[in-house]
Amino acid sequence: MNMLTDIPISLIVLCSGLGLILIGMWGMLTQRNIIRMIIGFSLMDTGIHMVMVSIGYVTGGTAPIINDAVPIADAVNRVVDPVPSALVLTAIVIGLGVTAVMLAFAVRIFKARNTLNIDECTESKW
Amino acid sequence: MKNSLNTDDTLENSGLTEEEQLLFSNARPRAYEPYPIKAVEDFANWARANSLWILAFGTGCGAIELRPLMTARFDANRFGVAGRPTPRQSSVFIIGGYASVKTLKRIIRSYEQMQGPKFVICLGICPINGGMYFDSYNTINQFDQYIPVDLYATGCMPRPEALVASIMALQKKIKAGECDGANRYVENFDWYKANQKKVIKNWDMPDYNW
Amino acid sequence: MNDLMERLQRDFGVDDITVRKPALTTFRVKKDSAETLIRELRDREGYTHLNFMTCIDYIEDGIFTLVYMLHNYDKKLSLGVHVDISRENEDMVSIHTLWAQAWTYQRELREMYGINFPGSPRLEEDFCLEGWDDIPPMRREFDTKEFSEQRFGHREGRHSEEPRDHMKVELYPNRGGDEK
Amino acid sequence: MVTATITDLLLHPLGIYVLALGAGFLIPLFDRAHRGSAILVFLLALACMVGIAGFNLFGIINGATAIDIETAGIKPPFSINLRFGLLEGGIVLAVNTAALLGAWHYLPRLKEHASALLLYLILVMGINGMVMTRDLFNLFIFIEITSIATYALIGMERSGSVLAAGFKYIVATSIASAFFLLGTIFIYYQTGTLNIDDIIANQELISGPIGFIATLFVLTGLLIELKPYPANGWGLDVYETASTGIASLISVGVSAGMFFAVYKLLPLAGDFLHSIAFIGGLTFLFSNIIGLKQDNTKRLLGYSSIGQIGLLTLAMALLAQLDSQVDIQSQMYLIVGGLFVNHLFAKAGLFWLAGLVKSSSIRGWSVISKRRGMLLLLGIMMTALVGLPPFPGFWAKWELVMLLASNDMFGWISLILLGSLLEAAYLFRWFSYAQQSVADDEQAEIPVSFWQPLPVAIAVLLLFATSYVMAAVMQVASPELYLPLVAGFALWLIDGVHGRYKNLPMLVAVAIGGYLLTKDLDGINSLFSYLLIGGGLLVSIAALYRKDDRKGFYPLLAVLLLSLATLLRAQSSLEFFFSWELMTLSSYLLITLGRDGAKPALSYLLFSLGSAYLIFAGFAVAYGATGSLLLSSLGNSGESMTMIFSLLAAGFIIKMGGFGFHIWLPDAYAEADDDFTALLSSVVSKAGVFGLVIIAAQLGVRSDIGLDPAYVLGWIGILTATFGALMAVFQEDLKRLLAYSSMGQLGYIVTGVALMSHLGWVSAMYMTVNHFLFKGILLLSAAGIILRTNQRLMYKMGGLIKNMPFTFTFTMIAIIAMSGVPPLTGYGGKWMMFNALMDKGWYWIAALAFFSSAIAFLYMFRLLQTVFLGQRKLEHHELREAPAILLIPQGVMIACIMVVSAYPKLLLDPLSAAIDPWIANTLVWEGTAMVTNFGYWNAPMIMGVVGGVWMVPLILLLLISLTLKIQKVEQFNIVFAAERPRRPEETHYAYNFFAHYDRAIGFLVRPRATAFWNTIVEWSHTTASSLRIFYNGNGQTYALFVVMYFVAMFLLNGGLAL
Amino acid sequence: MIFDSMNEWLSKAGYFSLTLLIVTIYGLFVGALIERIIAKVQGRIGIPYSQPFINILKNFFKRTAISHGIMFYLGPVFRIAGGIGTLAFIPVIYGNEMFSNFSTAGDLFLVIYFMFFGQLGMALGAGESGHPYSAIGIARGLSQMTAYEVPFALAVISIVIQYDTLSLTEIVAAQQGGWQNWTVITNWVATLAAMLALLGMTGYSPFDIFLAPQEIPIGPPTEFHSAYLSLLQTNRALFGATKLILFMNLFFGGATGWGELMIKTFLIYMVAIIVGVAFPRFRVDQAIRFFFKIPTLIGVMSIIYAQMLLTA
Repeated sequence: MNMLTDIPISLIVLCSGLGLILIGMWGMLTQRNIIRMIIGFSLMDTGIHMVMVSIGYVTGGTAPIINDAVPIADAVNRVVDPVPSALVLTAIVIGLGVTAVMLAFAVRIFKARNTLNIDECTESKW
Repeated sequence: MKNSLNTDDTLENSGLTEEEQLLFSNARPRAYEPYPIKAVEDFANWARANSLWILAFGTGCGAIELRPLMTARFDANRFGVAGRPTPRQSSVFIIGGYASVKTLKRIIRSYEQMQGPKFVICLGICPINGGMYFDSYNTINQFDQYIPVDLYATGCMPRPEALVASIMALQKKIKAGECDGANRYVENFDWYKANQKKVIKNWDMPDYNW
Repeated sequence: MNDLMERLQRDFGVDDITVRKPALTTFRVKKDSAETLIRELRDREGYTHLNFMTCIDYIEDGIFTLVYMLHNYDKKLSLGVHVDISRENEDMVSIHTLWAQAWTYQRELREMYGINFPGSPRLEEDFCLEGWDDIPPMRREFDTKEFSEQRFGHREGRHSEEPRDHMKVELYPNRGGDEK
Repeated sequence: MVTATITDLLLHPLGIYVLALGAGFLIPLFDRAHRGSAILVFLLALACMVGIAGFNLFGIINGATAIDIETAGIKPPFSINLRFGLLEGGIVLAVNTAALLGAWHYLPRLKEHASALLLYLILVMGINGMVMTRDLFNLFIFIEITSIATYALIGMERSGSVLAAGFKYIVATSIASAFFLLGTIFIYYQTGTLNIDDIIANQELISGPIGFIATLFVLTGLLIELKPYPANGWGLDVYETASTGIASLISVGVSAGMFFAVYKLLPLAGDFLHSIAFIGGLTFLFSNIIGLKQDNTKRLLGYSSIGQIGLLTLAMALLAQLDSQVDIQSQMYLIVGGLFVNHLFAKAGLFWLAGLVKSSSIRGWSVISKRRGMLLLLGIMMTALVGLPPFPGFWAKWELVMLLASNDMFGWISLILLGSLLEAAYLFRWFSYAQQSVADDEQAEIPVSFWQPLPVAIAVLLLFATSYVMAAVMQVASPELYLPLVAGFALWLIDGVHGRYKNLPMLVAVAIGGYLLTKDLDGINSLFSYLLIGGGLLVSIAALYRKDDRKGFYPLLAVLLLSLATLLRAQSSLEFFFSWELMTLSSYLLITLGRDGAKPALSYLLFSLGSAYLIFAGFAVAYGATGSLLLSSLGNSGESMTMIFSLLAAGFIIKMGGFGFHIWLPDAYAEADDDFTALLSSVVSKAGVFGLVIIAAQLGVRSDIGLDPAYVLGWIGILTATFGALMAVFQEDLKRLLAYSSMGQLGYIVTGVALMSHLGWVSAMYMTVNHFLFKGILLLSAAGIILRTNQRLMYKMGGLIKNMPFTFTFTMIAIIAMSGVPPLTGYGGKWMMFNALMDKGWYWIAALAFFSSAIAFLYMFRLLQTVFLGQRKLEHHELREAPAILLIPQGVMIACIMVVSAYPKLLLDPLSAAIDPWIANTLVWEGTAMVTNFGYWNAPMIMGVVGGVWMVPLILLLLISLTLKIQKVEQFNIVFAAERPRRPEETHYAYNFFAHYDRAIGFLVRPRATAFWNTIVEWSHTTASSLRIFYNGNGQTYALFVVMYFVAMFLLNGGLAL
Repeated sequence: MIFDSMNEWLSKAGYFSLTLLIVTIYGLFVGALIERIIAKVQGRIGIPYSQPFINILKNFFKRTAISHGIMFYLGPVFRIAGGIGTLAFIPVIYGNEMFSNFSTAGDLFLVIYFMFFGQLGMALGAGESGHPYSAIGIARGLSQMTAYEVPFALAVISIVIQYDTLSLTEIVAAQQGGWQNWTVITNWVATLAAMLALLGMTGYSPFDIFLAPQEIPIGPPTEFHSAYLSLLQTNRALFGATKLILFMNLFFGGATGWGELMIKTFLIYMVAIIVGVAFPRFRVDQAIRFFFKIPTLIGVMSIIYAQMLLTA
């Protein structure tokens, strides 16, 4: 058993998820280009999904299918929590929708203003 | 718009614009009778003679002779003489020597604003016949053509002593009931007015300054 | 002073320069250049004060002589600028633009002599005489005695004496006015 | 039975979703066939959603249990769980109604795309979901559904600025919801459930750093969506740029959903409640400050919107904190519900109006100054938003403040009141722009049909209805309280009639209403009812002199006068305050009807609201101390008495134009309609006196500690009197002079009340009556003069005695009555007050009173001299006497003055009787003479002697006149230094009449108070500028603020300590 | 009923007429006396004692008059009614029912406020004359009045504190029993303040700008003449004397007989005269500032002094 394998996989996923969130957020906050900001958002979204999945994961657990292999009484300890997985699915769909809308905005902004620089979209303020 | 005809009661006031006619009275002055009781009239004349309020309006060089009257040397207060700054309250008008046409206009105004009985004393030679200004283009020669005069104190100029004497003479005349200048003015109003208008060419005031 | 006069002679052609007193010099200048000259004196030469302006009627020569009296406070010198204008064409350039108070003098000159100063403020208003309806009284063709008698009348009984003779009689009646 | 079931089924709350989704499918289909049919489907679906919500809510109110919906028959946490309870029902119904009305408004834009219709439905459904769902993740989904629909709707616009704003919105909200999602999953990690009820039940499981982070993320994620300061620039940009239909839905609908989501999760908040309250308060206050500097209509509405939501958040958090201590569920419903409905309809209505007017700046709103209907709607919306009666916001704020007061949270109370004042400032500034009519050629006609403002009108009706329901719940909804409004409404119905005789129904209504309202009063209230209602009627008769239509004047006047009546009969502080605010509002609107009324009316309103909020605070403290709303229990408030007295007295004094707070008074008095100024000064100002007398009676005389504030009050009164008089001396404007005079005279009354002695009060009441009489005469005379001369500057008049002998005589008598010269009424008041002052030992005040009454001579003589005497102007030669209808009330008042002058006992006896219950009677009468410790006053005898000594010289002069030839002369026949006057203007000594006085002591009356208040305004604008520095328009900055917000919340709640 | 019977009314009125006559004649006489004294100072003989009476008669004997309107006509009536009324409310001779006038109608406060009655009426009359100088004079007069009222009011308050009454009769009663009981001794601070106010009240130099005989011909009465002027002159003498009587009652122990009254009031008047002949004239704004400075300060001190008296 080396050090690496001691770390549970869920933790790795969790950490990389959190890392992705930070990267995504960094992208959204620093990149001037709207497309890049959208990419940042996607990264962040993905990171959240990874965090969600990692939360539900039970190390060494099986798929949450209740059958002979996993008796109901033992299920809680043996199977991976199915709820986060289900949630992730929904979250992905929603994330996709948001990304799509953002991209649509990007297209329209470019059409309307001929630029994708967010710094130039500051006419309404104070 | 008032009736602007020159009638027995009203004056024409033709020197005024139509707007100004609204602002000045156009009544014709009226003469007053003496009190019906002789004693009252005498008493009133006594009071008038002993309370001579002089209009503080120095119309010519003689004005300078009026100042000493109030000083310790002459003390006209003794005779009931006092200066009064407004014609409404004055009874004596002392014409201080020569009167230019311009001043005459003011003299007429002030005289008409005095309330009767009112008395006029002329100082110096100029009001009598023009004096040294007899040939001036701007100084009248015969004052009594324009305002009835009660007393002349001649000289150029008469000294304050003469003035005191003339005041005493005026008192005597008033007590005798002989000072009716105000009534003479009113009775011969049209004549006086014609004379006045003959010399005062820009007559921009009502015919009688109430 | 002489420098100034020389310069004025050269530039403006002034003549008739007379030193009346040590501090008073008069000279004559043409009507057309008078205003420029006075302006020059005021702005360049320090004659900043207008003492007065007046007029003399030379009816014999058919001219009015206008006199502008200027004063220099620094040098304590006065200059009298004489300008001749024709009696028939009695127009003169107004100097109220140089000294605002000049309009008063000009109003007076207008009233008394009938001299016109185009542009001078309130020129037509009465100054001293109110409602004057004759020729201006200071013009010498105006007969003031006749006017006075006609307008203000004449009271009989007035007679004139030579003061010297009169006083002799008054003072020495016994000697028939003889001083001795 | 079967039908019932079908009905139940059809009208089941789930139907909302079914309808939305179903219509979503149908709309594109119908759209293919015919656009109109798609719209029909769309509207039908929305209407059904409203219907379903309403039906179910009705059921629940009538006792049905809350409806719980579990999808697929599985219990939570595994199913999607919706709940339709009382709160949910209320909010859903309100939101759906707003959405339906909004759809009506938004339809012209919506119908351009079939998909827009669909998105709109989805959006509404999402909001419904947010409200109803009991599942945390579901909440997230509904939030996202709503958000995406919103994004899409915003994205339908093609203009660059909308798109930019939309993108900023997306970025910010997506970050917020990302955090929310993270928090959700952490919570799930700790509790193993997503059902909110279960989570709350297992709250203890959420612990440790993860629990903290989870709660932080969930709550802050939701809070961000509520647009807290300063992380709200993105929301403002959308409000500013998006079309009003969508902006209104975001402002009221989406925010409502989010707000309710926070509400649901509040039990989780625990320690976070403090910071939530803090955020709410901060947002409320700062948004309103920044609003002061905003000119863009929709952005202004945005600030207002954010502020309102901040207030809601604050209220919710504070109540939640309290809730843990005591059961305040019902108040909570009232407060949150009231504020919520208020905001919902008022804000939506304003957005819709903004959409109709299409003026980007509030300065351009004068285009509706001629559209009285729209102006009315605008005014009502603003009134509701500020929380003035009779709207739900008023009741909610009242409940909130009282609740806070009973828990000693006075800091929050002051914050709420301050914020409300600021909000009123910018909203009514907008209103004043709107009602300023511009020159006709600039008057752009706005193309608005009758039907377009209909949603706004419906919103107004809903507001009224909600208000009445709330009042009923609070058990104050008596018909009497609403009588002013009902009367006003009834008169408004006939307001369209042409001609001035609408005044008569108003008089009848006020007379009957006033009688009904005040007939069973006694004591001081009864006395004041004669003064306020009787006097009000008398002065209002004069309003007949105006020949024009005066749209809106008579209904408002009825509201004003009747609200004075309800004020008099108020038993509780709530009723009192309700009437007080109603009076303020109606008088404000009446002032705006004046010539140049808009600007002065605004400052009148702001000072009045300031005063009202002080009174509010005073009542709150009293409630906190006594736990009772009854006015008669004010005296039981123990140690807080000084505080209560000071607050209330300050409020009343501001309303009376007290020293330092007087700057509203001259302008408001001067610019109001002339007859209304008379009413304002002679009658309405007495409401302040009444208030003062009431609190003095309830608080002042009873307490031992009450004396010090009373002494201060006495000083304030006398300083007001002195400076009012001094300032009046230097006025050129007739009405401003009278206004300052009013201020000064009220100062005496204040001092009289402050004396807290029987004689002092009698003198105060006597002066009150006297002030009513003479100021009524003076201002009605002024009205006549202004009517005839068309002029307010006194030096442009003169010599009017020749044209207006009656007006002159009345004015002269009124002035003698005012100045205190015997034998008229003024002397009695001054004498009694002087005696009372000496009795009390307030010598310095007595000296100042003497001085100021001498100064009164200056300005009063000036009035007579420059207006009636002196030289008459040429253009005034043909003027006629003032109309008889103006002279009649004056004549009546003159008669009163004369009677009271001769027999003051007639007045003093009832006054004394009214005061007796509070202070023992000290008036001693010896025959007709009144005797005090110091002196005596025999009014009839004075009257007789003065009459006698006046007659003697008159007869003498008449006799002498027989011997004189008296010539009546004209105005220019004066001695004029031997010259003659040229023009009346040059001869009339009137302008800057007291120039020498100004040179001597004018430095005392330099406008310092104005400068002070200007500095305050300046300062608040500077503050606003520095507060809004965060809104630089950059989307990334906004996003950064969102992130920083999480950090700030983390730190604020002790994240570092973990 | 105001009085028990008509008889009492009549007898009161009769006695008051007597008082009025005495005070008026005395006032006119004192006026002449003062004029003569001033004349002596200037090395003159001065007017005869009868001069004020002759002046009034002369004006009554004027035969013409004008009227600017009803208020102009009534102005002098108001003015003199103010003077007569003020006198009517003051008990003139202490301890003499005959000359207590109508002082049962009101107290000191009534007297002070009734003083304004005449001023107001006069101001209205002068105002209707349409003369700008009248208006200027009134503006100045009223302004000055507000200024000298301040020290006067303070002094009055001080003595009201001291004697604990507003009744003039009681104030005089408290000062009986020798000169050491007079207010001028017991409350000299208040007396000082009031005497300074008196300078303004009498309208002599240096506070005579509102009459300003040269600049604005005699101020408010510019247009008045003939019989109107007679009434005003009568009032000037009467009102002046009345004010002196008031001061005498307040500060100098009142009078038990006419002789005492005349001596005391004459001496009080002399104070104003001495100041008047010695000082030039203030501008009205200077006058106002003057009264607001030292006299007011003295007035303030007088109240403190009275309070100290009370506690001592």
